[in-house]
Formats: sequence, structure tokens, C-alpha cells
Amino acid sequence: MELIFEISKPGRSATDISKSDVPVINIDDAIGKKYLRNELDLPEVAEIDLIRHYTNLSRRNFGVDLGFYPLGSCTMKYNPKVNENVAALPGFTGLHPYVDADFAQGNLQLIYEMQKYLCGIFGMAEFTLQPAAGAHGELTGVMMIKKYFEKKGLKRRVILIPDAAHGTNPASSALCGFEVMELRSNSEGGVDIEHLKSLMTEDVAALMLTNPNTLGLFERNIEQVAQIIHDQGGLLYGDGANANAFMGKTRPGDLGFDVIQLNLHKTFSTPHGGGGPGSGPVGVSKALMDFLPVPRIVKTGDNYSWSEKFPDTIGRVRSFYGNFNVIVKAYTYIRSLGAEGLKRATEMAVLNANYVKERLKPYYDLPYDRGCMHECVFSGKRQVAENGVHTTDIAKRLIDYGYHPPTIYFPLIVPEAMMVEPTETESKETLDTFCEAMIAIAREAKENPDGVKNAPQTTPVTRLDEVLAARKPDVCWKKP
Amino acid sequence: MELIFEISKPGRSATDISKSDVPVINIDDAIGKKYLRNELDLPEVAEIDLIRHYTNLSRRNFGVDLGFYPLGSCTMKYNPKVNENVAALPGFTGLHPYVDADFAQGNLQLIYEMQKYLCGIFGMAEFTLQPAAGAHGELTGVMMIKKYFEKKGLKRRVILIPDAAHGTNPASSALCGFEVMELRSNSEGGVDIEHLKSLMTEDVAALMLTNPNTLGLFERNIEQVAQIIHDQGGLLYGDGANANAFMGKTRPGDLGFDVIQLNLHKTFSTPHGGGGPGSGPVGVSKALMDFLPVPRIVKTGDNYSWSEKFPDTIGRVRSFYGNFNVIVKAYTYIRSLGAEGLKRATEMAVLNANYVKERLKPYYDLPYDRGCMHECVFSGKRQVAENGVHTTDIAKRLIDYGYHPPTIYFPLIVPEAMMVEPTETESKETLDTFCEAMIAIAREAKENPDGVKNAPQTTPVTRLDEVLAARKPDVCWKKP
Amino acid sequence: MDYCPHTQDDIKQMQAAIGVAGIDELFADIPQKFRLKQIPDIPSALSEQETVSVMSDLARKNRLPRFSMTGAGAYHHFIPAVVGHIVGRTEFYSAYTPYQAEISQGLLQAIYEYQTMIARLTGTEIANASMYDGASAMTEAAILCAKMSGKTKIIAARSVHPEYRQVLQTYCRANGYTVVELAYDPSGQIDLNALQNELDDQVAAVLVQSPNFFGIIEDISSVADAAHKKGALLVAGFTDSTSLGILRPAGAAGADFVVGEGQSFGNPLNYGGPYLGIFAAREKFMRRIPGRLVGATEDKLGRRGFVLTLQTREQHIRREKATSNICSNEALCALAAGVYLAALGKNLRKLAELNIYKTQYLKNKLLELAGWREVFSAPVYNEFVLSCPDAKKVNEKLKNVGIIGGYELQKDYPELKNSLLFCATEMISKNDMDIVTEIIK
Amino acid sequence: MDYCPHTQDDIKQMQAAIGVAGIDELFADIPQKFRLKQIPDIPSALSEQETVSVMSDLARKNRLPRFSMTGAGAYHHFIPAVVGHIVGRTEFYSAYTPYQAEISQGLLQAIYEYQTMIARLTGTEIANASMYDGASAMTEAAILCAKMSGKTKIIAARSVHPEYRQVLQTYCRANGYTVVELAYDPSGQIDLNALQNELDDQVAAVLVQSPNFFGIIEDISSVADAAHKKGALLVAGFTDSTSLGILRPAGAAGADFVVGEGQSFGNPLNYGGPYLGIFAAREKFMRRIPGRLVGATEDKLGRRGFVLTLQTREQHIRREKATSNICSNEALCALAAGVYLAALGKNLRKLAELNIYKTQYLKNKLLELAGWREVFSAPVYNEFVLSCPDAKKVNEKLKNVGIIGGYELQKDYPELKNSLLFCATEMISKNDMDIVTEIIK
Ligand SMILES: Cc1ncc(COP(=O)(O)O)c(C=O)c1O
Ligand SMILES: Cc1ncc(COP(=O)(O)O)c(C=O)c1O
Repeated sequence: MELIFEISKPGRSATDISKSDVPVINIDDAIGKKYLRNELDLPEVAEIDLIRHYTNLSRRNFGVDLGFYPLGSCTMKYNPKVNENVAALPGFTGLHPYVDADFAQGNLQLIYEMQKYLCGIFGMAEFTLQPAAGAHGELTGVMMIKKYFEKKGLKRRVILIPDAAHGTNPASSALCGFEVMELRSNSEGGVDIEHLKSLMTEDVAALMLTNPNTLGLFERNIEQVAQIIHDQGGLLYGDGANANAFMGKTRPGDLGFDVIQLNLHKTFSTPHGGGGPGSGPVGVSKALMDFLPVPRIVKTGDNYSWSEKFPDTIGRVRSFYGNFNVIVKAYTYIRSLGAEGLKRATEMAVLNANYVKERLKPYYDLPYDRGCMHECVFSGKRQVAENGVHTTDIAKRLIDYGYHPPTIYFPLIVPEAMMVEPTETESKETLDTFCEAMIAIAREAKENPDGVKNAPQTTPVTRLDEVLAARKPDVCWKKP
Repeated sequence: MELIFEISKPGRSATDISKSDVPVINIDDAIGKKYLRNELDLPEVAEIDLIRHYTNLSRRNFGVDLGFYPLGSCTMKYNPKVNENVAALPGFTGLHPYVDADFAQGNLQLIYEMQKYLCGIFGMAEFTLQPAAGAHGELTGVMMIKKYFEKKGLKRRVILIPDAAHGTNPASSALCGFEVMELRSNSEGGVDIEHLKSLMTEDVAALMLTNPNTLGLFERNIEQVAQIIHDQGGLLYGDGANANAFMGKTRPGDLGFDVIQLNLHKTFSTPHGGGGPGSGPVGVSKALMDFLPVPRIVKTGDNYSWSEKFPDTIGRVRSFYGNFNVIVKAYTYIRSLGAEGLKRATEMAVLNANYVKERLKPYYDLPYDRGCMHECVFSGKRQVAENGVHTTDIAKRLIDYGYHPPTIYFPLIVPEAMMVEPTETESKETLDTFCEAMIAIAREAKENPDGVKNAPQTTPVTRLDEVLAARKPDVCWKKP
Repeated sequence: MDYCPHTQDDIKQMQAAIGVAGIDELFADIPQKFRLKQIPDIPSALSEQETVSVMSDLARKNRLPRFSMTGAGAYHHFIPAVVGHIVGRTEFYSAYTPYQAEISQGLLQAIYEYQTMIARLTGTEIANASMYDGASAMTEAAILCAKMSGKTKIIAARSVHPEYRQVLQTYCRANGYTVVELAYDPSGQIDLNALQNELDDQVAAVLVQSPNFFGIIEDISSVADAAHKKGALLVAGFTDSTSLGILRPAGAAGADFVVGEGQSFGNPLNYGGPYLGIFAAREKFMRRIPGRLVGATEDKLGRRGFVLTLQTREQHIRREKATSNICSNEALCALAAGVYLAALGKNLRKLAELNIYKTQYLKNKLLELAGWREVFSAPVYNEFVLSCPDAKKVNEKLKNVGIIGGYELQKDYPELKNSLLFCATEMISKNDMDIVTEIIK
Repeated sequence: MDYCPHTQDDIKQMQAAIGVAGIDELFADIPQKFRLKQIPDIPSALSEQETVSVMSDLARKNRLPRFSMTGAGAYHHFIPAVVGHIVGRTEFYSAYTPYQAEISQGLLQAIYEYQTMIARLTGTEIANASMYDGASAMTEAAILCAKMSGKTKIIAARSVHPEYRQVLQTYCRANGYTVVELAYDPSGQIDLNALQNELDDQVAAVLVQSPNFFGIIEDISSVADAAHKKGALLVAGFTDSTSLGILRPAGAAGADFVVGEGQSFGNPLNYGGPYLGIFAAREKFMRRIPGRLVGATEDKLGRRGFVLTLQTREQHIRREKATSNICSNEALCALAAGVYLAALGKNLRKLAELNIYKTQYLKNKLLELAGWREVFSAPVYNEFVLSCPDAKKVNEKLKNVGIIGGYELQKDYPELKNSLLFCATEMISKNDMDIVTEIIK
């Protein structure tokens, strides 16, 4: 398709500017020529051009509303439409963040109650909704951990992170000045307790644990793990991106986690928007409450307001109050499902993942053959060894079958990984047809490997040259 | 794609019903078993199934927002998005038609002003906005004509209709008990004056004229035509479906029309909704005002209200007040364009049509080679004669080029007709690429006629068997 | 704002290609004396931002009621979010009639599904893809009966929506058909004896509604038997289409045509429109019914596909011999109805039950008021008629606090003085209803 | 409401296939003692209709102002209708990061176009596909400068948005970087002499905003020269991104990074979020910048296509060595911004001019009031600072009639007592502004 710049034509515009109802002044004089720009090289298109351009672009994009999207670790559940509608109410979209609290009591109540709900669901003492995404939440959590030790006059330099962890975990730790030490997984895909003991010293601030981990496996020894960390005065950080695996069934707070971040856009069903916006609330135990970022919401009587009067806070991590409108959708989700509904969501998510695991086990290697939680991870090793067909090829071939591929090549500890997270909103019929496609592809890999390697064929473009893209980066269009 | 019934599964539902906040009673007793149904055979699908089903269906449908849609006589112009937004304001969508006028002053003012605007644009004395579509407007107009003569104690049985007229014209006349006589077109595609004179008697109630007619040609002798009709005490009815050809340039009222109906969804840019809703206001001259349908809106001071006190009215033609929300969009369109904008729309519509006519003339027969108004009509005669390629084939082939075909086989007086109405919202670039496609198809018809006859090939289904559909009608799905 | 993409350059080039020196030459066929200089009486153009504020001000001139107890042919029901998201798909709403089937499969299939749902709901075999509204659906059914039978007399129950009967009158007058109105009995149902007396061999059709305008459920099968005995056809309507979720469908009770207003299925009140006319019939009338029909067929490879079918019924083929003049219809409203029905599924019955519960509660509440009495005795769905000391005053009181009261029947039924037609749907809460009696007393 | 499609049957069959007798077996790995019986403190489930009414009530608890004169980092601009219609396309909003390019060409191309528009607007060569907000964009730019240079000192103008500086402090504290704040001079621009004095070879970056928090336009090129002379990099921000439509872009004036809040481009106020961080830079930093980058490439047939590129910068490849930890970003807000910019095109300049006219008018109006004075002298875009006898009282008066007054600077700038930061965009009318002075006086 042509670029918006390529269909641009001087003199066109898709919207217009009102005539001024106040005196027009000479801008050159008022502001000074040297401060003004002389060109403005933006596309010029009529409204019809704009609508056709972007509408046709949208038709070249796959979303969960079109079909199954088992992108592991991303919880691509179906997002209810009613949430979109209520979040679009002018009362929620129309307020400036600096309006006096009197104007925003509805918003403030929503934020306050959302924090309360999350505390109840996850067993934490307090939550902040400020972080804009999961990784932002991780950073916020790690900063609080740092502050916690500073307050104690201690300087701990290290954070332990399992080899299976998501890339944001080490990245967030590093961005906070910590040194990252990698913790091995054991043969069961869990924490290698002995290795943990050997690494856990007075210099370790925290273990950043994802439970269930990115293999979709629940840490059976969680109690012991927490013990080991806490015995050395360390803190246990929980990456809650996988909360869809346990919400309503167990609580990180009860498991011994001191800090967790959530990904509202995953567990609490807000549309992923093609990469965002998300929201990454952070929950903490009593011991860390004082370090929460400001502003925090306070309720006095029936009145809600913001306060910055928390001397030990790590400070501010984002302008204003976070991705409020995303939080509205997550709040709506919690209200409509209620306690029972949230629990059922988890149960069906885990049921779906185990069903897919069992159905595909005969056809693809399953590195850790045990009950999984909300997702399961296969390896394409066999297909590579026997047919030279790689996980990428399998993923691309799935596209021709009408599915979005799973997450691939993650977690890193599984060679040729395929990480399948069906989520609870998918029906048995959908899982069955997906599994049949995966099985058919396993057969194709044997019988017609080239066919698989040349996939996809049903898309507007075939496989794209990523090497070229990185070698000769073209990230900004230039008029030929 | 599967039918919604085929993906249905007992126990699923895409929405739920609130628990009752009032006492639950026994329905069998309250209403009586014999009045109750025992089965309810509707699809049962989850919200995710529903959204995917209909969203994927939508992706198998072509709308003007996706591309060029030159469906002659239907004025498929681009409909501004802002009109959709304002028409969706709760103030416009939320009122019950029977609320006291005090609640609806905004709606009433809008209707009142809309009538005023239409009177100004078309030079009529008064308008009714009640008819739900153009054909409904025709019927309403013809009913008024009937009443007009009854009032005079005359019983005129005949309505004259040109052979080029749209099918709704004779159908509406017949539905009103009139006898239809067909008026020949002359060699210029206009009214055959001699034939008109010979038909015009004391028994003729009216001539139903479309001007410009369905050939896109303006009736040069309009003054004389009106004269002939009026001299015999007849009335001149104008089918205003083609108002996009003259709005702002001339007015039916000035041309001698006594009654006209409009198609707001065409000229005044409301989305066609896949076949409706539309809106077919009817404008009349002073002489016919008393016969307008009720209720009519009356303004007293700054207050608006409905009145039925019009003794000579033909009565009511629709429940409530017509397709109000469609009228909101049309009103918005008029307000944003203003007098100048409406005129420019007409000018660009006519410019576009003449441009297409000139570019395609060498490749397709043009039965009436003169300046056209908002649309032009070609004939596929040559392609049939030389290559056995029919207009249907050309139309289907256009689909492969990414265009919606023109209106075909209408008007009936043009063999193998192709009726192209570009509308003013299309750019020169779009017309050029369309014309190049038409030219390419003319070449294909010569060089590879079978390729054209086998079109379309880019669609989810190839050409469908319409004969089978009519011979063994299956208009309601039955479980196999 | 102006939606023409033409630049000055474009215009010049196009004029050159056409061979004209200026735009006005294109309008040469318009006699000089009739050329318009400037459209009168239209405010000047607005920017998009100005358009929004002008229209918002106008919308704000309306007052949205706190809640309403008026139905009377248009009903306030909850619309699931999915409906708006689907009818908001531009591929649907920016398309026109699916004449070109291959690029219109989405709409064609959706309408085929709608036709099937409606046929099932109404207990008939076929349904078209919408008439203008309930009134025109019923009227065209009546006209069709007359055309098919050659008879000129139509019997319409007085308990049929007054506006529907007015529209019927308008059409019949123009066609020289006579409409005889049929009384209701003290129960609120139609007077079967009166019907017997009116029925003669000139009667083309009998028109009833169930629930009727008073909310009363009619005994359709008895009416059907009576009509059929005399060779008349039965056109059975309904008021609130959600009643189809729980009431025995007229089709199953012997009606030849089942027609009515479909607004309740996912379409907002919109101050009266656009709505959609539901038109369902027995299979034998398939080639005579008005309106669009979508049929299933096959493509060259034997794949299922959908097309507009039996078009020889229609005006663009048959012209004055067509069974109707309808062309544009209410397709998008029908799509909304289809999505609504697919969303509720069997829950449509639950919804109907909830409406009945609320209705009972409101009725009992109001009957606690001094001087309020039930006017009819037969069972109702979600509307009912009560008489009270001063109907006008009641509505006035409610209006002053932003509540829409009952529909005042006196204007259409002089004999029903101080009688109000109330409606209770799922949109009215117990709390609302409790307030009402407080305000009235 | 519950969004799981599972029927009892489905569940039975799936359990059988898995080989478990009940759901709880699936959670066997959770130690018994940690199993939760029931989530506390959550209200019971709601039907869809109840959900809508509960949420509508909550929304109504907010009070929408008649109009507002506060900007201070979030701006009320008109959003053309097309923006909502495009970001409302479910293919866009129900997708995630376009890891699989072949089925994500729509979003990838739209973002490539966005990157290009932003680079052109900011006068740089490259831009990423969004940071969380203006504050994190500026902060990550500063951190990056420190990382690249190995230097630990960052100079931030006090005229940079207070909250941006607070976020910067939070990040720097955690990394052991020191932030030095730079005074503004009487004109409202940064004090160039103070800058010279602060600049030493330990300075990684100088952070300024233009327009700055006071609405003042800074002399970027002088700042750039000063910074570069001392080997420091210049991170230039802005407040209202619509200013980019008329002001000389910082990129053209020598800035190394141009960062800021993009909310003004088609995103609603939303009580502070979601917004989007604009992050643009010189080409030489391409392989170091944080966030997603879309690049053009070719498919096997040589057709143009788009992919996420240079991912070796990112956390999922580089882990602790990544240039940032960002993963999910504000893609949909960036899409909105792209559509907004495509819709306005060159009209963005007209819009900026209109903002300047309104601002001038409001300023003059307010200066007519007794005791009101201009605090700064340098030119402004659509915000300005005035001092008045009693700032609190002024805002109180306005609040009482539903108007949002100016931003009270004292809380962030103790020296600016009774000083208010006002903003005037195209959303405020002459009439509104005339009312204001009436109310205040
Ligand atoms: C396990 C895990 N942790 C953290 C993240 C980061 O969350 P976000 O993308 O919202 O920053 C993700 C999501 O990609 C994840 O899957
Ligand atoms: C010339 C002409 N007249 C009348 C009509 C009927 O209008 P509608 O479809 O709105 O009933 C049409 C539209 O199809 C038309 O093209």
C-alpha cells in the first residue's frame, strides 16, 4: 500500500481550523522570526483519503477480535466491548489531570477502589496505579526495594533473576543500578534451590520471581524459596504478568512476595492497542508502603484527594496519575466479573492451557512434562532436527491457517520455544481447530518442509527481510 | 464462512440479563400457558464468537470507506465522520417519540430548520420529512397529487412516466391506484415533446420527471414541458434522487415542479447502511401545502410543537416523525457546508462525471454524447457484439481491480447500460485509476474475453448462481 | 468544511480534458433564467469544531428524562455494547444494497441470518430484510392481501396501534380499499362476535396486534380460525418485539403474515426513527411479498454464497407491476436487530420475563393509589391500562420532575377518559417505580 | 457477566482429555495452605446493564468544567472525528506489538508513517514509536546521555515541567546521577550565564523545554552551542506539541534529542493518561535509543513491507544490557497522533496561530484587571504567567461557576507567589474569555 505521504497533494486537508473570533496579530512580530519554522512537511490528504488509507491499513492487521491469538505471556484474552463504551464516557475522558479534586471525585473513587480491589485479589497491603506498563511497574518496584535498604543503611548491589525470566526483569534491575545475577532453573523447570542458596548472600537485595514462571509452571517450592530470601533479609519480588494463572486461586501476598507488579492490560482485559497503552500497578507489603511513589490517594470521610506528603517516597515515576483510562476498563472488568468470575477466568485459562498441552504433546517436544498453569511451552527441536523446519517457519505457517502465532524463542532456556497461552475466553472448538492446524503443520514439516519454510502465502506480503531492515535501517521515509 | 447458527452451542450467550429487583411471579399463571411459546430457537454464542463472526463478515463487505463506489443513481459520496459523531449524541438518540414537546425542543428546532433549509435549496413552499426513503416520498407525493384533484372534484387516472425513469416511479404510482403511461425519450435522451403533447390530456394527473434524468442529462426543454403539463391542469412531479446534480445551481420550484421528493441519504450524505435507512422528504408548492401528511411541526414564538390539525391532509404515512436520526446527519451536512459548500459539491460532482465520460468515451459506447450532469451512462453493446463480453462481466471484472461496479442494466432504454456516478468526493487520482481499469478491461475484453467472463477471482466466492437461488429459494436456514 | 478533494490544479486539468473553459459551461443545459445565484436562508459554513459545538448545543436543548413509563410503539431497552460495535463497522454502514453479491457477502449473510431468526421468532417460514417501520409493514401486508384476493375490505382491530391504523387508512384511501374497525371487548381483546359479524366474502384481511396497543395478549388462534373460515387472511402484528421471546408466535397460531416494529431489537429510541418493519409470512407468499430477500446459493466451485433473490417481485424489474415500491429499506437497523438477537439468544426469554415482573410490580404499585383502577382484564406483556382521577395532572406532576408518565389514551380512544397506558421494561428500577407513587399521591 | 464460552459439557470433555477429575487438580502445584477460598472485598458480579449504570453513575460523579484555562502539560484541543473512527478499528486496538510482521502490516506502516511525521516535526532524523509520556521520554533521554558518555551530571532547567524533573530525579537517584537545576532569567528563558557556569566536563546532558513550563519560547540554538562546546548533549523538550506546528523545531536548532508529551495530537485529556512520549533523535543515536522502531524492508518478491527493527537494543534480546526496559508502550496513542497529524496536515500551523491569537487576547483581557502583571517578558506560545493580588481567590471564584482557572505556580516555584500559568487553546471562545474577567473582578 502507498504511504500517506505518497497520496498527499498540496492544498488538501482532512479537517479545517475555525476562523479566529479574536483579533488576528502578526505572528512574526509577536514571536520573532528566528523562533518560527518556515516549512511544515506533513501529509495533505482529504478526509476520504485519510479514512480509506487507515481503514485499509487496519484490514492488513490481525487482532484478537478476528481470531485466536495465543501469544504466550501476553494474555491476549478477548476484551469486553462494554468496557470500551463506559471508558469512553465524557465524564472519564474529559477531565484535565490538574482539576481541583471537587471536579474529579468519580475518578478518585474509582482509583481508590481499584487499589482496594487489587489488594484483596493479591493479598498486598497497598497498591500504586501510576506505572504505565509492566516494565514500568518493575522499575518502580525495584526502586522501592533499593530505597528499603537505603533506609536501613544497607547497600545491597545484587538482584537475582531466573534464567527463564522475561527480559524486562533484568533490564529494569539494571536501569535501577543493580547488578543482575542469573539463577538456574532445575530439571522440573522450577528454581534450582541449591543454586539459589549458593547465590543468596547479604549482598542480594531481592529475587525477582515470576510465578508461575515463563514456562507456565508454578513454583512448588515457593515457600522454601521465600524462606531462603527472607532469612538473608532479602525481598521477594513478583512479576505479576502471569496473574491470569492464579487470580482467585492464591495470593502472592500469602505466598511471601513483598512486591509485585501487575499488567492490567493482560490479566484485567484491556485492549493491547497494538503495543500499548498498558498499565502496571505495583503492590507492596506493609514493610514497603512508605516508599510508594507519589502522589497517593487519600480518603477523608467520603472525600478523595491526592497527597504528596510521604517523606520516604521514591518520588514520582510518571507525570500525573498513570494510564487512567486503561484503569477504568480494568475496574469495569473487575466489577462485572466479581470474585467468582475472576476465579472462573483463571480456572478456564488453566484448563485451556492444559488441554492444548495434552493435545499437542505427541507432535511437539514438551521440555517440561507436568501440569502447566495458564500457558504451555513447546520446543520445535524435533522439527529442526528431523526436517530442518524451525519454529519461525511453524509460526509463519500458522498464519496461513488463520491464527496469530504463539510467542516464539522465549523463554530463552527452551530451544526453538513455542509459548502458547490460549486464555480463558477461547472455546474448546477454537482450541481444537488450532490444535488440528498445529498437528497438520507437524505433518507438513515432514512431508513438505519447503512449503512450511515458504509460509506465509496468504498475507499481503510474504516473509520480510529483517536482516536487510537492520543492516540498512530505513525508519523515516524520504522523498525519492 | 459458517453461519451464526452453525457456531451456536447450548448454554452460551453474549450478554446476560439482570436479576430481578422486583418479586418474581409465575408466568404460566400470570399469562396462561396457551399464550406462551415453548421453544426459542435462537443462536447461542459467547461475546467473543459474536464479535469475531460479525467482524469477519464485515471484512467480506465493500463500502465507500474502502474504495471507489460509482454506483449510478445512488450517489455514494463519502459521508463525513463528524456527522456520525454528532448524530450519536445521547440528546439525539435518547428521546422517545411521545415525550412532551418540552423535552424535545432541540429535535423540533432541528426538524423545523431542516424543512426551512430544504425549501431554500429547492425553491419549494413547504417540506415534510416523514417519508422513510425516496420511494416512500414518491408515494407520499403522488398521494398528495391524488388528493389535490379529489379536492377539485376531479378524478384523473393517469400518471405519465418517461421510459428512462427509475422503477420506483411507476411502482409508487401504481401503489396509489394510478394508471401509468410511458413517455418516450427523444434522440437526445430528453422528453419527446410531441409524444408528451399527444399523451397529455385532462385525464393525466401528473408527469413524474427525473431531472436530470437517469441518463444524467438535464431536460433542456423543461420550461416547455412544465408548460404543457400545467396548461392541461396537470402537475409536475420531480424525482429529486438526482439533486446532487443541481443543488445550488437551480431550483425545481423555479423550474415549475409542483412536488419533489429528495433522497437525503444520497444528496445530503448520510451513510447508506447497506440498503438503508434513508430519508425521503417531500417538498410542495403552495397549491399542495394543505395536503401534506401529519403531524406537521408548528413554531409559536420560540416554541416548537407537533400539530395534526390540518383537515385536508392525506393523513399519516409513517409512525412517528420519519427517520429522525438520519435527518440529524443531513442537517449537520448542510450546516457544515453552507450555501457555498453545497454548490461546490454539485459543481465537483458534475465535473467528475464529465471527466469520466470524456476519458472513457473512446472505449465504450456513449449512447447520448452530450454534456452530462452528475453521472454518465455507457453501453456495453460494442463489447457484446465484438467479444461476447457483457456488462455483467465488465462489472465483475472491475471488482478484481478493487472497485465497486457502476449501476448496470439501468436505465432500461440503454442496452447493456453502465451508469457511472463518481460523486464530488472523489479525487482526480481516483477517477484516473478507475478509468485506466475500465480501459484495461476494454482491452481484456478483446484479448482475453474468458478472463473477463470468469471474474471476479479476488473475492471470497466467485460468481454466484442467481438462477439456482431463484429456482430453489433458500431464504431461511434449516438445520440439516 | 468541504469534502471535495479537488485542488485548483485538478480542476484546471479536468476542465481541459473535458474541453470547457469553466465550471459554468458544464451547466449550460440549465436555461439562463433558471440559474441560481445563491441558496437563500442557509447559515454560513462551519468548521468541524464549530459543527460539533453547534450540534452539541442543539442536542442539549433536548431534556433527557430520568426515566420513562411510555412505550406505545417505541420501547426503551438495554442495548448490548456489541451491537454498536458491529453496526459501527464501516464496511457495513458505508455500503449500499448488496447488488454485487461477490463483494457483499458479509451483509448478505448477516441478513440471511436475520431472516432466519425472524422467521423462527414469528413462527413463520420466511421474512424479508425489513420494511420502513411497523406501520408500513402492517399496511403493506394488508394491501398485499387485497391485491392477491381482489377483495377490497380490510378489518382492523381498534386495539391496533392508532398510528398504524392511520397509515393503513392513508394507503387504503389512495387505493379505494375500505377499512372497517373492530371493537375490543371488556377484557381488552378483540370482540370475536363483532368479528364474526364483520366477516364477509369481501374481506381480504383481518389485522390484529398481540400484544395489542393496550398491552393485551390476543387469542390469535381463534381470530385466525374465524378469518380463515371466511376466506380472509390474518395479518398479526405485535407492539414490543421482545414479547416474541416468550409469547406463542402468531405464525404458530395460524397467522398468514406476522408484522411489526423491530426497534426493540437493538435500535435506540432516536425520537421515532430509523426503526425497522419486521415482515414475516407463510412460505406460499414468498413470490409476492414486498422488500429484499436474501437467498443462499453456490458459486462456480460449489461454495455457499448469498445473493438478493426473487427480484422479479421488485420495482426495478417489475416497475408498476411490482408487489411494492420499496427500494431503500432499513438494512442497518435489521443488522442491529440480528446482532441483538444473536447476542441475547435464549436470554431473550429471560428478558421478556423480567419485563413481565417489572410490569406487574408497577401495576400493583399504581393500583395502591386512590381512585386508580384496571381498565381491562386479559393478560398483558409489558404494558397495561389504568384509569385514574386525572390523567393529565398525573403526567404533569411526573413531567415536572423529569419523568415520562403514561400514554394518554383519550386522544385516540375518546371512550377511555383519564386512562393511561403504562410500560415497564428492564430499564426501570424498583426504586424508580417506588418514587413514582410518591410523586403522584 | 462472564466471558468464558465453556459449557459444562466442554469442561467435562476437556478434563477427560487432560486426565483430571476436577478443576482443582489443575492447581495441585499450589501448596494447600496457600489456596484461596474466596477473594475478599470485591462487590458481586454485575450484568452488562448493571455495569453500564454503575459506571455511568461513577462518571457522573465527576464534574465537567464549562471550560478550562489550565494547560501545564496536558492540553484541551479539538480532536477531529476521524481519529476516533480509526483508533476504534478493532484490528488495531485488539492487536498487540507487531512481532509477526506479515499479519501486522497495517500497524507497522501506520507507525512508520508516525515516525516520519515526528522526525519532520521535530527537525530530527529518527523517532521511536512512543515512550510512556513526556516525563519518561525526557528522563530516558537524559539517562541515555549519561550511559553513552559515562558522565554522571545532568543539568535541568527549572523551567522544565516540575513533574518531569521529579521523574528525572527519581530515575537519577536510583542510578546515582546528580541533577543540577538551572535558573531562569527575568525574561523567563533559562539563564545562559548560569548555564555556562554549571557546564563542566562531567555534564552528560542539558535539559530544556521550549515552550517551557511558563509558556516561554527558549533560544535553543544558544543553549545547544553552549552545551556542545562543553561536550554535553542537548535534550530539548516542549510542552504543548501543537507548538511544533509553528515554532522552529529544536532539532533544527541543534538539539541532540527532542522529547515531549504527544497528548495534544488527538488524545483526550483522560485525567492524565494514557498519553504518549514523543522521542526523536539524531540519526547517529539510532542504535542506542529506547523503544520500538519500525523499519521498511522487502519481502521475497521485492515488495515493500515493514518490520520491528534494531531489536538488539531491546530488553527481550539484550536483557540487562538493553538501552531501556520499555516493552509495552503507547502504540495506540501514537496511532491517534499519526492520524491527527495526517488529518491536519499543514493546518497544524493554522491551529498554532489560532492558539497564539487566543492566548494574546486572554492575556490582554486579564491584564486589564487591577493589580495583574506580566511576570516574564520573552515571547510565548499558548501559555503565559501573570501575577495577581490573590491567585487562590481567583481560582476559587472561577471554580464556583465551573471554570478551571490558571495553574498556581507557587507550589513548585515558591518565589512566584500569586502567579498563575494560563493556557488558551482553540477550545476557548472570545465569549468565554470575556466572561472570565467579569467573574474575577
Ligand atoms: C512475564 C512478563 N513480565 C513483564 C512484562 C512487561 O510488561 P509490559 O510489556 O507491560 O511492560 C511482560 C510483557 O511483555 C511479560 O510477559
Ligand atoms: C432515480 C431514483 N429515484 C428513486 C429512488 C428510490 O429511492 P429510495 O431507494 O430511497 O427509496 C432511487 C434510488 O434507488 C433512484 O435512483
